[in-house]
Amino acid sequence: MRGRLRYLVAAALIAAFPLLGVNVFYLQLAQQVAFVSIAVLGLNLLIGLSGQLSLGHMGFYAIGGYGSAILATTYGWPLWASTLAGLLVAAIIGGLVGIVALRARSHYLAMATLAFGYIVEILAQRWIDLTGGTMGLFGVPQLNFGDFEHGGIYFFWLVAGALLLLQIVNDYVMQSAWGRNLRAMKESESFAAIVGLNVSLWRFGVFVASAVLAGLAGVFFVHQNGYISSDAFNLAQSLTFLIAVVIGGLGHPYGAIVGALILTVLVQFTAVLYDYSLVLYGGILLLVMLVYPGGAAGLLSGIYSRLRPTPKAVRVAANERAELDDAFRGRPGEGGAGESLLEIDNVTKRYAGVTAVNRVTTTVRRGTVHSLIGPNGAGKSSLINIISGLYAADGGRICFRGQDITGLPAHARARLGIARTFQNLQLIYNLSVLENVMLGAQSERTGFVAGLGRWCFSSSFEADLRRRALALLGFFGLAPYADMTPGDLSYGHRKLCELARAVMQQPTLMLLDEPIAGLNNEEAAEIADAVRRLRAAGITLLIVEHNMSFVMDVSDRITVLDYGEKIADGAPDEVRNDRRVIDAYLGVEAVE
Amino acid sequence: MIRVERLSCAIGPVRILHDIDLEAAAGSLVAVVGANGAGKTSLLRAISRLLPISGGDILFEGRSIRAVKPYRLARQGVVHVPQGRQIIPSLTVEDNLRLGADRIPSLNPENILRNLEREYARFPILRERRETPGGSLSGGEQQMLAVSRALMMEPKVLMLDEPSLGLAPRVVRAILAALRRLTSGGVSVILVEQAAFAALEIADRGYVLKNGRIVLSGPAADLLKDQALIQGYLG
Amino acid sequence: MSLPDFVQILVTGLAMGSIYMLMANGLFMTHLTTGALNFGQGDFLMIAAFVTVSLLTAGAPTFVALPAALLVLVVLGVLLERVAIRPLERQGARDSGILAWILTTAGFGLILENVATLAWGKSSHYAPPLFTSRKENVISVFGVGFFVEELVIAGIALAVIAALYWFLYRTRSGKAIAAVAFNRDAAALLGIDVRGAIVASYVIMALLAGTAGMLVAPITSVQAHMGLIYTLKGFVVLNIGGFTNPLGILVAGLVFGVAEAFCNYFDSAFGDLYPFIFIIAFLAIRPTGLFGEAKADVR
Amino acid sequence: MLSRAGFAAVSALCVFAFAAHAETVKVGVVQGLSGPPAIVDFGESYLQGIKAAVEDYKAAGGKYQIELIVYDDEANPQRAVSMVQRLITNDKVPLVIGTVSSGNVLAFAPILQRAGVPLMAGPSIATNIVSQFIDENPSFIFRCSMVEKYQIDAILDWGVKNFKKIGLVHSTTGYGNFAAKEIKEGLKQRGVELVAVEAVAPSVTDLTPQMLNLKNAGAELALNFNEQFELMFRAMAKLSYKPVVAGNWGISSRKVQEVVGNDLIEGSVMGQALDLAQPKAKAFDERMKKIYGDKYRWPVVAALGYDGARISLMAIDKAGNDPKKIRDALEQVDGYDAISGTPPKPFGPKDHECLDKKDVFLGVWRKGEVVRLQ
Repeated sequence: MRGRLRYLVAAALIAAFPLLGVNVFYLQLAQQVAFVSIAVLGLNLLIGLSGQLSLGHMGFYAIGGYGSAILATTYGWPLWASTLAGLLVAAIIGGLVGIVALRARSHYLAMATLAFGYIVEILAQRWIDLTGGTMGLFGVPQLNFGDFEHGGIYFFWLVAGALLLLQIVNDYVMQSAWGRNLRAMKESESFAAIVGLNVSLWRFGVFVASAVLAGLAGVFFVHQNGYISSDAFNLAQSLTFLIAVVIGGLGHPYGAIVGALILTVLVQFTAVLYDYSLVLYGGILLLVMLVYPGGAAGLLSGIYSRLRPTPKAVRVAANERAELDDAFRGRPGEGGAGESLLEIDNVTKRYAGVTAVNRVTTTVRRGTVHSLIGPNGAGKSSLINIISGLYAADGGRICFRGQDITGLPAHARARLGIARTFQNLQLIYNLSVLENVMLGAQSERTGFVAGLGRWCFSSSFEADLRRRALALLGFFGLAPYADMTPGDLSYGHRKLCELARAVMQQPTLMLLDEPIAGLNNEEAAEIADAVRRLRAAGITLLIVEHNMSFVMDVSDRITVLDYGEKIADGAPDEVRNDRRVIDAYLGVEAVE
Repeated sequence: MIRVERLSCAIGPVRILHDIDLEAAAGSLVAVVGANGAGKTSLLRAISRLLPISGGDILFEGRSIRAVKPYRLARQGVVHVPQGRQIIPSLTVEDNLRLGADRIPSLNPENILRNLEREYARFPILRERRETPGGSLSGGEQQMLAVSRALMMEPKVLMLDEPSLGLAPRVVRAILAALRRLTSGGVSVILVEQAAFAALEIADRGYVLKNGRIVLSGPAADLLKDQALIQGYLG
Repeated sequence: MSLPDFVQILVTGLAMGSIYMLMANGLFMTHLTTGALNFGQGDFLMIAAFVTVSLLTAGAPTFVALPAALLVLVVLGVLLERVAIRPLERQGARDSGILAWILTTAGFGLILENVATLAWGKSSHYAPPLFTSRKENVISVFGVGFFVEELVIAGIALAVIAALYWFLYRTRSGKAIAAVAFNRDAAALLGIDVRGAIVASYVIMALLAGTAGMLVAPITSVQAHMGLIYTLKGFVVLNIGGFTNPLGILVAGLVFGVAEAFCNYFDSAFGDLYPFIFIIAFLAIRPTGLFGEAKADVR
Repeated sequence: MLSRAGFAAVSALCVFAFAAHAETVKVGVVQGLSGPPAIVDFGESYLQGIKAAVEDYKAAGGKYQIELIVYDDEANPQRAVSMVQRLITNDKVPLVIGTVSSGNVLAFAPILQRAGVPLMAGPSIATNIVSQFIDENPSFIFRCSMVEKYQIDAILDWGVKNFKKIGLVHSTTGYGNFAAKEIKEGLKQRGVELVAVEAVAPSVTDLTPQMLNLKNAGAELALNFNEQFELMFRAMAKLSYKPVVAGNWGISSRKVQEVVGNDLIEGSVMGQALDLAQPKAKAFDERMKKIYGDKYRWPVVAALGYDGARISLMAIDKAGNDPKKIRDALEQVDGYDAISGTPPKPFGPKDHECLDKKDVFLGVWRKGEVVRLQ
């Protein structure tokens, strides 16, 4: 049950509300709440999920609105056409600003969007021939379906209906892979890249989407009263949206509506207290940010869940060890075991003067467990980062499955079948353990509409994905913690969780960066066991690790680095007895 | 000089230190060794009060320092050289050196100047680089700078976190030797090291840490007798 | 355009530019230690302007009015850090993280605006000339007229900035702030009172905004909502100059002010439009400012 | 005898009963009361006039209890519209007064017209506010304020006669652009070209560049249609450029005078509708000064606010709580002795403007007072 009932009730309320004999004033307020919510919904996705801050969304609101109003009024287009055109313009401009958003981050992005907002405000006010400026644009056709008497009611149904649909889409996004990916991206772009997400594309997409939603709100606004004036589009409007998002609850599915509602009421309230309105707004901002960062919606749902805790989802294979294979379907190996899979050729990496990796060459063979050892600062992690594509090598080349991937971005390499774990865990703390694992499954992504359909109408939405993720958790003995967040797990369990996520990616090659650092013997043993079974399942592993006994235990081949140089490369026994290795690794020469 | 009694720490729900007992007498050098994530760094952060204590206590010169703020503790003479050196890149070598000493009320300009000369004598390379920004030093030079910067503060307790990290053996040897010499001046040193044996070689006492517990401790010499055992714990 | 006109506009621009430069440096200071920008900083400017004006019109001598105004600003700076910044840090990085400080500082500013309207009314006020007794105090050089204030503004602003840089790079406290900016824990381990340094940076921000307010008061109309535009232009300057480099801010500020004045001379109808178009194009090409360098996103 | 006494008692009772049941009439006011001073100065002054009028109505023993319901529209049309909606549907006021921004008035006027609730527009001055409804029968839109076209015509007639080179400085706000348009058209009809046209964005506080252009163009008359009227004078002083300044009635504001100083503002001309030379105007001026002190800035706006409200109350006194009746009564109001230039019979079936062309004259600053320009 994903609250389909909820939506039916909402639809019923929407249908009934205007018929309860509410007067024009309240009806108009309701319309306003509805279309403001639409704009805020978009902003909530943008800031709350993808972590991009826009201070100029009023711009898109205005562009959508003016686009439709001008075409319908000055050029007499039919409303459906002008509306669509308005949205299109908003989308195009959104795309242009979105390009800046791709390059600029945090406060630079805030600046760019702010400037954009100002530009629109100035043009709306002074390009009088087009917009009519402050004196306004008259006779903008209203969306009343030719019935002036009950036009307001139809208009409300239209706007509220649109809001309901968008809310459903919004809920889908927030509860599906789309939302998970966005949250992941917000917390760590490098993480998103290594599970195979094209971060730039996603950021761009969300930006445009939110621009279009703001545009839609603008379209509804201009066709509400049949009159618009540029005074309605100013910086304050952008801030209003922003405040609505925060008051409502940033990232909360119902934050938008709650925020818009509260704000509209607030505005009516302050109409009489005009001498103190700013203290009121300012005070509320401080109060919300400092005391209820979750916003009103967060507060309410908190109370709600305390009143009646939601039952835990029933899970397959809750506790007993699931078999790996039923969760993991190894990719059809293009080549037989033993042949070269990854070739590292003369790779070099320097940071400010220091050479971390110096002309290292080695080959990882298919179906083997290959270990990379050496004291801290020997350049092991740097090498892993270079292979996974997070760092660019300063020299040399890397070939994977016979293909030169030196120039490929991290997400592309992930899609080719390279998965990795991090020395300092990369987990998404806003998501549950289960969802963290599910993040790994980027390879099979369903189309948006198809997914939406399944989410709405089939009870088995993402069931298969869930089952496999749970099975994997079972395999690593984490099934009982599926619904917790990584923050609640012990260090060892977090490591296992990350390992599970990597396996979920169905990789050909797994890079493990210090998989057992900081684990106790039992946990270490589990990992060793897991490594063997992964190898058995046909995965090739490249492991960076300090722990000699572990490495000797699991490895088929070992490469030893010291001060960025390769000092040994061979089977465990050869390496174990290599004098240089002992010196370097146990730092004995410092003793003599 | 400094004594840690049944110390426990937790970050959120995760307990990272369990009932640690450790003592560093005046003029002694104590080595803390252990695998990655065993809790060595956390231990030092707890002693220098960057980490909240959930149980136990820490005594400096007999007084509890549970409630002391990190910067005040540093001014009182418990100086911690953190991992990664933390040289301020925008400041020159000399500015970096003075940074800590400038904060200590008991040090007047003459003392500071004297200490400066002393440190330049200890690591001549720093004198050559005195006007260059700390950011452009090599790893080894940065480590020397970090140690000198701490010594400028005339510490009673000096704690170092992995000074050998990513350094050439020669440099490591030089630094460890310098530390050893310090103790003769009455300073007590707590040394956290990856290169376990190198550290134990110069230490008076050794503690082996694992999963936030002290699993082995005693005179460094005794510990060194059973390398295999330590190997086991390190792995 | 004739040479005298050119000089005329140039001086006008330099005067406003110095104001923007002061604002940008204020934003820079708080960003240095806490990564936060005071979106209510323009309201700090406004309060300083109001206090100065009302003291001067009440007949207080300049050497009393200015320090008094600065004192008020210091209090505000400390208060802001205490009320709108420190609690957020205790809260830790929440979902609202990227927004939090924008909204708390803006909220603080809104309250200041309201206080101002209650204390001084909603209409605009004007300062009697700060530095001379005559009502209109114009000095004419080769047929080019200036307000004494304009010259004084540029002068004082540059002096203040010079002092700021001397403080940051030559004094112990300045170096302490640099250390805190680099890494708080490391700073604490060197015996540096981190919280103190942060508060100091907020006080400096307040002082810079206050100076800007006192300087701008004589050449403009003072009213409760005058602040926002100064915050924004300071923000623009900071973005052009880059968040890393004080010199960049200095240059960017003066250039921006002069450019704006010439925009108004050549096309007064859209004079205020060009700066914003410029900043967008600029950020598209140099997403981290003129002198700022991009940071690697990994870990 | 007894019966007489009884009658007296009864009538006394009636009177008492009547007094007790004195019906309340709510009057809705929408004004720009927060935001940029350029707006608030107008809004507050007009409201001051309205309040004074209500007092006088009480004092004169008006038939009804008058309750003012004042909302702030923040100069935002969206907000203004919803406030007017609220006044009509929730507060059920039979008459609305407001607001500063002509744009806002144009936004909600149609709503009032449709709802059949009379609007007393003011201090908005856009020409077309009243004219575009006057042909509706009946029109519910009245105005008691300056009319832009009238004051501009007055200024241009005078300006063209006395000056060869005329320059214009206008704000980029709706008002400024609107005024600029009317001025250009007006001059075209009179066959004159502006030598320089400069705009001022709301955020601009230093008019040096603009005035420099006017100076170089050699403008002898500088038309000032930027709501921050005082700014122009500061730049003039700096550029040692002394054209005659003429413009919007705002130049008569006491604030502008205080800021600019009598020496600089001397001789500046503006559209006017209040002649302080007349005793009752003088009295009103004194009285408002006494009540509001330095918060009283704008005699002519306050005066029009007073007259607008007074006239509305006269109509209400006749018609009570019924909007339609009030509307009709407004057209009949006669014999009103106005503070401003408003004639005794302000309105008629086809005249919904308090001030007609003939009532608008030119004022000029002379020794710290605004007097009729001879």
